[in-house]
Amino acid sequence: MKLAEKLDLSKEELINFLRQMLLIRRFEEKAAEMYMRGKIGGFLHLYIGEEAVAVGAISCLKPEDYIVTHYREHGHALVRGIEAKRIMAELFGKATGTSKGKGGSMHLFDASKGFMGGYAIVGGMMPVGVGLALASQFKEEGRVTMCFFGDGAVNQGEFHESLNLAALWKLPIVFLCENNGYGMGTHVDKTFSGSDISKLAERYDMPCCQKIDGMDVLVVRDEVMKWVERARNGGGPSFVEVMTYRFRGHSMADPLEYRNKQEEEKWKKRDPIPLFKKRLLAEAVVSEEEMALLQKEVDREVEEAVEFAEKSPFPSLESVYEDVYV
Amino acid sequence: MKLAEKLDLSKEELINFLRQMLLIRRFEEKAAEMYMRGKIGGFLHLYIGEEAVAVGAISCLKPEDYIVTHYREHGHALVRGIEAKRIMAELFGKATGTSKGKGGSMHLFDASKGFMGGYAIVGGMMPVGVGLALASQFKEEGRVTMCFFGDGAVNQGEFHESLNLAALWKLPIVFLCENNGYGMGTHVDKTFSGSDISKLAERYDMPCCQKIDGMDVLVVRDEVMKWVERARNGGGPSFVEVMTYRFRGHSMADPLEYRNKQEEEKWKKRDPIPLFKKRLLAEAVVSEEEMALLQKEVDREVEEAVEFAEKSPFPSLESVYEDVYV
Amino acid sequence: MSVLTYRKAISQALQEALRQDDRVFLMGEDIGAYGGAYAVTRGFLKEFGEKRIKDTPIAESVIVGAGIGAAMGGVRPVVEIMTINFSLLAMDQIVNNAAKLFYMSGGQVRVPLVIRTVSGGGSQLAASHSQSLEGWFAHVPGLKVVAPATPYDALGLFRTAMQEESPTIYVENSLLYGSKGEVPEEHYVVPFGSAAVKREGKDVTIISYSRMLILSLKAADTLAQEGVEAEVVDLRSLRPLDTDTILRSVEKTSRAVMVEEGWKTGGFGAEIVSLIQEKAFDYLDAPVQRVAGADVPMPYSRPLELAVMPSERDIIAAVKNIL
Amino acid sequence: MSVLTYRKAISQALQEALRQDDRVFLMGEDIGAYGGAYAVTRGFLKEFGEKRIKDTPIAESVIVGAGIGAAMGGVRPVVEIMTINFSLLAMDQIVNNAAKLFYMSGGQVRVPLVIRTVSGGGSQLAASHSQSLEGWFAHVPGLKVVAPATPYDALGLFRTAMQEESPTIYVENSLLYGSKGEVPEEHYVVPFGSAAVKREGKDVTIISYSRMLILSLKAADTLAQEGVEAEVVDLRSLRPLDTDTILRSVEKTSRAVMVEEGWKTGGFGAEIVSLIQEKAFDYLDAPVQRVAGADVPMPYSRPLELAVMPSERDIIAAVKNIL
Ligand SMILES: Cc1ncc(C[n+]2csc(CCOP(=O)(O)OP(=O)(O)O)c2C)c(N)n1
Ligand SMILES: Cc1ncc(C[n+]2csc(CCOP(=O)(O)OP(=O)(O)O)c2C)c(N)n1
Ligand SMILES: [Mg+2]
Ligand SMILES: [Mg+2]
Repeated sequence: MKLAEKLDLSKEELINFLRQMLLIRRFEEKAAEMYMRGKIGGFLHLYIGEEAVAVGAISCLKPEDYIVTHYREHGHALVRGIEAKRIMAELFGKATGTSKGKGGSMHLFDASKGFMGGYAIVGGMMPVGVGLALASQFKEEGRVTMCFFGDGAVNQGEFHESLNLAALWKLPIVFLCENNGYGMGTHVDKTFSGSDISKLAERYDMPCCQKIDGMDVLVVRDEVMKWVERARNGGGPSFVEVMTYRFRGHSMADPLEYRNKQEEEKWKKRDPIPLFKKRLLAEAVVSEEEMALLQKEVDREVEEAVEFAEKSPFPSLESVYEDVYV
Repeated sequence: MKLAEKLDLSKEELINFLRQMLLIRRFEEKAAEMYMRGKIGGFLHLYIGEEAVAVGAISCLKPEDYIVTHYREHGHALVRGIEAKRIMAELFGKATGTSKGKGGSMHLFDASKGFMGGYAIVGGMMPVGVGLALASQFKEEGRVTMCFFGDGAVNQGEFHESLNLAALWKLPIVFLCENNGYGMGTHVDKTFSGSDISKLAERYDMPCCQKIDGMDVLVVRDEVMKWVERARNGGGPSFVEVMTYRFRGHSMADPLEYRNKQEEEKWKKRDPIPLFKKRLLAEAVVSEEEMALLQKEVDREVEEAVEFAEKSPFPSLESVYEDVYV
Repeated sequence: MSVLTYRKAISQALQEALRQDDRVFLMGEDIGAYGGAYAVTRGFLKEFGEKRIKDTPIAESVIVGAGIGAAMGGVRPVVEIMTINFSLLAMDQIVNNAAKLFYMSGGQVRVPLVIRTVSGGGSQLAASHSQSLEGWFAHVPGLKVVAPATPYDALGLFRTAMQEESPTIYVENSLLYGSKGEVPEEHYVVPFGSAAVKREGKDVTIISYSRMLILSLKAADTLAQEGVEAEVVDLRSLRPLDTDTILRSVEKTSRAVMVEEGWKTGGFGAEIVSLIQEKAFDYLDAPVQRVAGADVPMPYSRPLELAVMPSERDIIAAVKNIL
Repeated sequence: MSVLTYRKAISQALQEALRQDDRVFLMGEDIGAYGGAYAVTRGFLKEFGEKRIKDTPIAESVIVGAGIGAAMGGVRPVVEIMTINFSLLAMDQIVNNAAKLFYMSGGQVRVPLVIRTVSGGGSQLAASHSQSLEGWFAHVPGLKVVAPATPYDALGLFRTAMQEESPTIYVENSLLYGSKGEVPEEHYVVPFGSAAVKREGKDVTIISYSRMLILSLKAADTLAQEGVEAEVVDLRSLRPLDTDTILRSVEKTSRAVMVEEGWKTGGFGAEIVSLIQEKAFDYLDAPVQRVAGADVPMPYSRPLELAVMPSERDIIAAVKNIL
């Protein structure tokens, strides 16, 4: 367990990483099922396959830090400690949901946890993340903002404007690009002209690392920690490109006609969960039994989440007019 | 006359370069005067000091090529061969102007010369330029688009979107950044985070040259020619950053409080016109007398332009409703 | 006559344009390999190839701007903005360039650009993905804006759009893609600026467009059962606007209800109301009513979403309010 | 009382905010070293320093977006978008984020952001630089929109904006900066959603805001010489809208003219007309008139620009049209 040691992670932390990944996986499998059963509406974007990214990256944050992310954010929300049942209730459109049913899957928020939102407009969270970092700098709070976005967001004008301003003002923000190879059905090679997304950031005089392996939670943790600490210590923004893959379609509506089985299989062989499990087993951090138990716990948590969502009331019709203005 | 020879320029061409620079200078001095006298309204952005850029760069184009540029575009328009009197008439808001008085100083057009417009929204011409290049590629016309913009436009989202798409699709366009050190009253160091604007372009896998000397018309010509030819031969887009300086304020309203005299003096010592004159004299291309004659011709042309503008009628009030729809 | 879905009518219109004129090409996000977010361009990449079916990066401003430039350069781009919500990112290009270049150039530069986009809510996509912003475009001189409600109009209006030399915003509605209607085999067009009386009646005029037109027709059916004969006018084209057809109907019925899906306050419906009261004041027996979306961001939760969006019942209530 | 220019009133409002609350900062293009495109923030950089007077790159989207994020993070940004035309580049941040975050988060995330901007034409800046787009913002639930016409209202409304917890678009007009008016020394505020009767009259109600309000008052003076007593209502706040004051006046005068500078078709004036005819139908003796900008992009040439923009004469003609 060289890396984990180097990272100075306790057994509990390692187990928690596994637990979080299992929770995301199970939560989303269930959400997909509920979607098929008509319990969830709108778009549902699954993070399955990408779990190691959220788990590794968000583990680097302190409770007072900020997160902004995209619409594929169940994973980020769960890792940040938002209760599964409140997220599921939001997906069900219930009054007990994180946004009282007003936001849905694409707009999860928990301000008390610095989870400042899922954003459904590609790239739209980046300027907001820059602003949160600006507030932290202005108030000298030492809070770090972690800004997640996909490979597809890289070509939006706001990407450029945000990186430039963050670098110019040396704001405490980590830009984390989840490069899963596709924006909807379009391969990154058809949308981004450069050979290397991460290299874009250099030109703003912003440090960036090589493309990192998003299927290995410990690699993600290791890399991201450096940049979070740098930001916290006044070193300014940085850029991380994490290579990953979504095992499912873009959303539930995606017929997945644009990519081939071989590619999918290749990535699925590097499924972050078995990968991490194998390692934990090999290094005797957890036993098979403990893992089974963990899985059971997670299964129960998700079942309870569904039950909670199911039993919760829909918001009152009057609530439609609430929360428009403070 | 090493460089001129290397560039394979005839005496006529060299004289024409000088003539064009003199014309821009005189035209704008006169325009400023007319503005002060209330003959010209709106914003008037002078190009004085930057003449060598337009002259050198546009000399590389063929008649069928396209130009899009910003609101500081009298120089580009004059070099492209739009008659001074029609430009002056436009500035006067007269029916005989390039846009029949509807566009004004910031919106000069001559579609018959591929002069596809001055654009008053910073960065707004870049996507349009990309589209013109796309049309050329689609129709396999071999037309090149030259897209001018300032250092201030570099931080707009559209800059990024445009460079990326042009590079991705290998479009025949030359992006020419006129870096005059300031966007309005804000120094480029306060707006662009990287150390080198031209290096930004590399990351789209687009070739770019070092910052080039925009006060020397032959340097501009030499550098830009390479990229225009490359674009014409299917080599795709490129990026040129030209270092220059506007001797006047941002517009006529600018109190010029944000920059210091030393800096101004330093640049004025490199005024592109005396610089080029000296060279022509040294190499005996033109005599003092010929130059004086040239100046006289230019003065007369500008006088006639003012007279033409002055005498031209204002557009009819009915024309207000024309040209909204085709 | 054949019966086509709204989706198929638009697909066919696009195919026709692509086949008839080799200067025509399509450009947008996920229109190629993915087949279009709403499957309108499915199979196109295979038939027409990459040169004419251009998948783009997610970069709405340059998509539209490049469409403008290409149109200026003599080709015929049909640009897709996946939904009208994302047009907010291309607003400057649409409003300051597409709409104004012909004017600012004194009539020199033409922008024969068609922008296809999808408006409206009703699929629980929540606040940022459920807007009806076509009224904003209809406010802008230099743009033309059409919004078909039926397969017939979808095909006919698209044909006109492709003949236009001015920029056109062609507004689709995602809940209509599966709806069916008759479409003649022989060639026809639906001109811009021509509203259609989609149902005749004498008691009240209901004015609408796009999906709300379908709801209005349903409401009229229900009202008919109660003996109220509503005339239903489909604007089809918001700019240019067919004021004559609206006024003719209102002069006949003396009562009018404007139905639109977007927010009520400052919505395009207010324009219709204003026009009617300006030009048919003496004919009106009652104030023109507006049925529109509630003035709130669209909520995700299904019961809330239903409460916010105009319903058949709302239309009927508005009609009864002025009978 | 002291007499201040509109510019000075706004400067003073900004200084006051900066001095009273150290969470307040200004952010925008050329507000620092240059002193503001309209000299409103001249000298500010020196007084308040770079931390609180932030010159930005020309990048409207991130300027507004960073303002939103900063507001969410507990500070009090006042963002300047140099003119309302450039807000088109920040439209997504304004409409999809600023306006909706409070709602989409179920009331968790507040965006106490003030966006200052300058609307209107009249300085020969031509089509892309002369628009009046505040009506679009007034269409969007979640935003508040105010547009002062006088130094008094400029200061009073700004004070309210700084107390708001919802995002506010504060709309200035460049032709008003030099205009003067009385402003009390003692503290006062002008609440949002409160229109003001700026001149009393019994014959007709003229409704307007911003610079058109000044024209309307002039027109009323001229009309008075001819024996027509016009009541002039200054909306001041477009959203929330003070419907009561409008209706009270119209119920008294039975005639109304709405005056706005922007394009007529689909303009915000149509909302006012619709409201009046919906709620005061039985009081109206004549159709409500609209005086607005011509439906064309703004031409550069001075005589054309004057022809396009609403004038005192247009207002008088509209009033006479319904007397
Ligand atoms: C501005 C904007 N344009 C288009 C869309 C439609 N859309 C939603 S997700 C998506 C793909 C985004 O891809 P990427 O950023 O790589 O994220 P991923 O879904 O792969 O996680 C697109 C085009 C949108 N939501 N916003
Ligand atoms: C989108 C937009 N924002 C702001 C402005 C106002 N403005 C006009 S010119 C200018 C400075 C542009 O600087 P630069 O690109 O360096 O060109 P230069 O004037 O130096 O030639 C600004 C901020 C504008 N016209 N458009
Ligand atoms: Mg992706
Ligand atoms: Mg500059």
